[in-house]
Amino acid sequence: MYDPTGQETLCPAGVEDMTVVTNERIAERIFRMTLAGNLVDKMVCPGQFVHVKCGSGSVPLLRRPISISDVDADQQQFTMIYRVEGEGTRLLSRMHPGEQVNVLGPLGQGYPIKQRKSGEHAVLVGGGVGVPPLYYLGRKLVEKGVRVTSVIGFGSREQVFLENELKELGDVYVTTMDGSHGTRGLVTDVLTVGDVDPWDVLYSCGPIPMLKALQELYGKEQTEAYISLEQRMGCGVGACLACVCHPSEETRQNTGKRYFKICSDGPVFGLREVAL
Amino acid sequence: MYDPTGQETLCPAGVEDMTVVTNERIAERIFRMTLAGNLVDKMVCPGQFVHVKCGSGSVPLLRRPISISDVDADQQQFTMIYRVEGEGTRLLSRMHPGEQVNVLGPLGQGYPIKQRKSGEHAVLVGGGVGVPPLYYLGRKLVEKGVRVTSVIGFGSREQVFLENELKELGDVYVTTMDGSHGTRGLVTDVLTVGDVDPWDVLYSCGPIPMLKALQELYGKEQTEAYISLEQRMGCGVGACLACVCHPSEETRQNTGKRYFKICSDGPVFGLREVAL
Amino acid sequence: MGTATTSERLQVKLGDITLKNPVMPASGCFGFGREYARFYDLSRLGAIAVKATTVEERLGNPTPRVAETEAGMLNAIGLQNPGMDSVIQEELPWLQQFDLPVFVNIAGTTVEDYVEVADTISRQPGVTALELNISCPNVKCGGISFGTDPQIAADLTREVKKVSRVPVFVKLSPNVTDIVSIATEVEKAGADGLSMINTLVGMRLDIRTGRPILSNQSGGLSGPAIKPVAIRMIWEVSQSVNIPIIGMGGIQNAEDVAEFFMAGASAVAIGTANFVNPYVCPEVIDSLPALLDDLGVDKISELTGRGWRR
Amino acid sequence: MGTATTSERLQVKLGDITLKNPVMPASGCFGFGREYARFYDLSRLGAIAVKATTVEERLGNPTPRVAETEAGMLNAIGLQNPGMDSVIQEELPWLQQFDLPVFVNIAGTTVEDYVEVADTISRQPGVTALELNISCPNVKCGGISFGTDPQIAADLTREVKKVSRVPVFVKLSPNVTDIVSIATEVEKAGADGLSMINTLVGMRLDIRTGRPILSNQSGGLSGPAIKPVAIRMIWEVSQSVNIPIIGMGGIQNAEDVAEFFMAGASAVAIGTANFVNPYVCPEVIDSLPALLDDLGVDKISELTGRGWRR
Ligand SMILES: Cc1cc2nc3c(=O)[nH]c(=O)nc-3n(C[C@H](O)[C@H](O)[C@H](O)COP(=O)(O)OP(=O)(O)OC[C@H]3O[C@@H](n4cnc5c(N)ncnc54)[C@H](O)[C@@H]3O)c2cc1C
Ligand SMILES: Cc1cc2nc3c(=O)[nH]c(=O)nc-3n(C[C@H](O)[C@H](O)[C@H](O)COP(=O)(O)OP(=O)(O)OC[C@H]3O[C@@H](n4cnc5c(N)ncnc54)[C@H](O)[C@@H]3O)c2cc1C
Ligand SMILES: Cc1cc2nc3c(=O)[nH]c(=O)nc-3n(C[C@H](O)[C@H](O)[C@H](O)COP(=O)(O)O)c2cc1C
Ligand SMILES: Cc1cc2nc3c(=O)[nH]c(=O)nc-3n(C[C@H](O)[C@H](O)[C@H](O)COP(=O)(O)O)c2cc1C
Ligand code: FES
Ligand code: FES
Repeated sequence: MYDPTGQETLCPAGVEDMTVVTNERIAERIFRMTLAGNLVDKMVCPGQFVHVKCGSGSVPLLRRPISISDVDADQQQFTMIYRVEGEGTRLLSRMHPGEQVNVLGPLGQGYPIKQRKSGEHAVLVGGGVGVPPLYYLGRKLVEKGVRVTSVIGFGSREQVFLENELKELGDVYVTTMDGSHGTRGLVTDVLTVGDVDPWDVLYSCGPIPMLKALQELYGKEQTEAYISLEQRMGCGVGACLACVCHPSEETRQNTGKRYFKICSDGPVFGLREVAL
Repeated sequence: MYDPTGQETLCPAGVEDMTVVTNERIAERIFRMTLAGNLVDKMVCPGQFVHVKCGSGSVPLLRRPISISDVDADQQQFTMIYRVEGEGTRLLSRMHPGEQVNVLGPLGQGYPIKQRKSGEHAVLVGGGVGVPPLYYLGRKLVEKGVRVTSVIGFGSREQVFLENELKELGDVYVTTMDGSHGTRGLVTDVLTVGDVDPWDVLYSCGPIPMLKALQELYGKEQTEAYISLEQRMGCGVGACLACVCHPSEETRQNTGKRYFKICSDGPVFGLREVAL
Repeated sequence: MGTATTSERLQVKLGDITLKNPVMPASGCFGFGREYARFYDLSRLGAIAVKATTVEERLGNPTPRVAETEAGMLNAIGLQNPGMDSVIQEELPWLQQFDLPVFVNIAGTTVEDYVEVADTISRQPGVTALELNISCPNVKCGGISFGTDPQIAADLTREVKKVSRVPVFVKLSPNVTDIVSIATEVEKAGADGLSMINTLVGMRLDIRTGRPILSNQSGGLSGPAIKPVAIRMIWEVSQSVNIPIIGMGGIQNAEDVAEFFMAGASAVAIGTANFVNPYVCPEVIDSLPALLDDLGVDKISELTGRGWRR
Repeated sequence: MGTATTSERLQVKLGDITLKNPVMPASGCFGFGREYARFYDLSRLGAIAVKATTVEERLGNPTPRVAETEAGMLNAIGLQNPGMDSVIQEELPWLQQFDLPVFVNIAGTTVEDYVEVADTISRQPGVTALELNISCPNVKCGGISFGTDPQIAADLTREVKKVSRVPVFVKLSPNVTDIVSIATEVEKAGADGLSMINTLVGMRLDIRTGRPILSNQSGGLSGPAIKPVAIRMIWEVSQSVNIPIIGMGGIQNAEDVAEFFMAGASAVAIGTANFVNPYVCPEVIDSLPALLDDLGVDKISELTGRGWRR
């Protein structure tokens, strides 16, 4: 748990009824929603998330955490990309332009990019709905002159999204489980085969098995690497202790930390910082 | 409890997602909504109601009973007029044309009109949101050649509605509590003063104190008179026993009936049939 | 998927009783079936649980008898019913036109009451089982107290079992500290099955008047709000008894039915949801086979207790 | 309307404790206040009830720790907290910067635990009262059992009262057959007030996996779904005791606060609603005066028990 940008202190989160600008299906069960409002001014740190009220009543009751996938500061708009899973995301998918969505955010500690230098090479590793936050991260890195390569994995061709957008930032390797698009298999299959040039830093977001595989591959090395975690949340701001995860043995010894709150200490952690 | 038209058996109620045609504010807190759908074909008996699902989720959970205020059989549309009271009617008031409202109906036993003969005089007595069902009733009576006089009461000028529409059917006397429109006072003040010509039948809907006053005025006479009652409902179809009311002593002795269900035996009852 | 025919897939057994499908309307929410018979053929139901029947006619509580809460409702009907003689003469014969097992919910104020109605009703043709309502929160004397003490519940069950010609399901109250002890005592006393849960005791005030909305002041909370409580209690009880459980409390759709089965139910009852959608029972029944496909399950009965069976 | 100033209108008394307004965040839903301090000045609150504190640090249950239900949520945090020494060194001093009465929720596994933490915490500067959590459903040993037996609850209260330098509010469990008997015993044992209700025990299964969503299997149900149960219990208990009640369970807005007062509460706590709207507490406080106007009431304290006082 680091505070790479100090953003958390500079930009406290807020709550706002934001206006839906667009909301469209972009892949199987995947929607992209763009929202406009003042909160966008605070969304400077890639890897943070928003906590979204889906529907106006008390069903569903709790907010849904969704990553910030892109920000257009000039237009005061940000984009989130979400998969329809249950009631909350189903309600979101039915919103129309002009309607309001209540958003709490931006929340959490994003990907550290302050130290990045022009000319470095960063690899972004994403799986499924873990890909969205990597896009904003990639844009920020490219702005700093960092070379970006993306390795993204999906179930099948119908579920692929953000491939073209990421191609505008650098090389993109796509994998699908069923081989219907790109390489058959997992993102780690691409990483281990050696096609990707050596990198200075790795940023990842995706399902736990993928993150575990990354820990196994690079957890022993000194590679600089960051992963973003998910957990069911209550408050989203660090107060309820719903979303804890375990520090790695190493972190525990070094820092005395016995738990992390994913919503406020994370969702981004160092690859070796947490036990999955 | 009579079955004047046999409608109940001819036209079983149904459930339908009906389409909002119009939904507009017509007086203080009062909205008129027109809905289109096949259920309209069954709405031939004035005084029946629909049981409306407000919102799509489980809050609010139960349906809301609202009277049928007018029917346009050719256009397959019906109109209801409702006052915003709580969560359910508030949600209704926010619906836009083109959206769907789930409707169960038509329900209950309406006003008996089969026996009415051309040339008779009927007086319609309504208070507040009791006025709406009287409009459809009035139209049906006029179709039969019955002369219709309406006596309708409201709180104040801002709350008056359906005055002009009822004027197209016959004479209209309006009362307001504060005297800001029409006669100051209650509908019974108009009835007792003797301005209204003698009538063959009286039909009423409104708050309990109004209905009680009518019982006091005409309960002893042999005047033919009908009133429509309200009660908090569960099922709306006669199964849950939420909405019972008491038969009058006379009815109990004549029929052995020990209770009525307002949703299915009513909402319309003979003036002397129920104890209020 | 497996080899069961559609009708075999949904069939369930409650001891010796076989239901063609596991869905029945819950007692008190469906009258004696007449009102819903105009919406669909009642033979489509797995069974029917009719309104609580007492020895004498009861007129219930004053109105208002229902109040709405978030994702739930309160009711204080007060066991209004026409009395057992009328039920026997008017209602049960009418129900015989359908291919429909009938669970007659019975209630009383004293043990003698219960015994009398059980004795009489269980002799009637077309009565499949009794559902012993020891848990109605809306009657002043007797009623709920039977359901809150394990020993009293067991004694009542034993007396009713002595006279009943049909299986006896005991309907448990959730308003207790330890529902498992009540369930196990009732089982020992001979219950053939359990129905759970009845409503939670709740209340709403109208802040304009400052008074309770229900004329009875408190009432029984039902609907989706109570589902997690029902699931927890069925989960615990089903692991402690060997008799089948009819699960209920907030069921709205096929997914909810599956959740109740996985918690330990062998059949389910749907109450409040009938008020929201009069077709809910047949709609849920019709959507079960597709859900079983999704879950990779041949017969719904395989789901019973799947949550805790390892 | 009356003559009270705005600040007098909202002031309430809980025995000897005066709160500038009756709204506090509920224990466990607000940490030790730090996270919400970035949204608003905590001095606006009537008080704060902080997370349950135990003698030693506790790490709580495995995740997932929350699950959503209709109009409610389940939690099984498992009393995770940094332990009393850390609370005393880190949290309580930090809270002293605010003009804010502090209710420290305390928990334990044994009577000795409770006594130790009560003794230590109640000596600290800035501690207004203890809230004795005898009702947490999410800890395996101890915890809930204290709250389900009147005698055990009373004994615990008595021991804690012996050592506490500040008033003791006992937080009652709703998962009991007879909450009135627990409340009256606890009052006799010296409790200065009651907090009610804690969460109802509930459960949800994921039908895809067939397993409970919470790793702890069952959890505590909170939110609007439980409000009618809370209102009913406060209504009953407030008529049987003479100590003040802090009411909670599903409060979302000023109208809900009025309903809790009319049922018998003298102050309220808001839990789950903070997760939905981090500003809920100050927003509710700010909207109370207008509601009092609507209700024609001068001071909110006049509403306490109005539902049953005739
Ligand atoms: C920090 C963070 C960032 C996320 N970013 C994205 C994103 O950019 N795009 C995207 O599609 N999804 C993202 N998710 C997952 C997303 O939060 C869930 O898919 C969503 O909450 C499901 O809600 P639902 O109502 O549709 O499903 P339901 O299953 O009905 O939800 C029930 C409850 O479980 C919670 N829940 C269910 N799945 C998850 C999950 N995977 N993570 C956390 N809570 C869950 C819900 O929030 C809700 O409280 C993110 C999760 C976290 C923690
Ligand atoms: C047969 C019948 C016909 C009606 N026709 C009309 C009409 O044409 N126009 C109109 O404006 N109103 C009519 N009403 C009243 C209308 O049903 C209520 O105003 C409405 O249900 C309030 O719902 P809410 O969610 O806005 O209020 P809330 O107070 O939030 O409702 C809470 C609960 O109480 C019930 N409830 C509250 N007030 C009433 C009431 N007066 N009668 C029955 N249930 C109530 C609601 O249905 C709901 O279950 C009629 C009622 C009945 C019984
Ligand atoms: C209006 C109403 C009346 C009820 N009457 C009875 C009854 O007579 N006997 C009984 O055992 N349960 C009765 N119940 C309880 C239901 O059968 C059921 O146990 C409970 O409502 C939970 O299921 P639900 O959430 O699906 O409604 C009644 C419930 C409601 C809502
Ligand atoms: C996530 C969470 C954690 C809680 N932790 C505690 C606790 O530590 N001690 C306690 O007495 N109550 C705890 N509670 C119960 C609340 O204080 C409150 O009694 C309950 O949630 C009902 O109020 P609500 O519906 O407003 O949330 C917790 C509740 C939640 C939702
Ligand atoms: S969600 Fe509440 S602490 Fe993270
Ligand atoms: S509302 Fe159910 S019987 Fe009338």
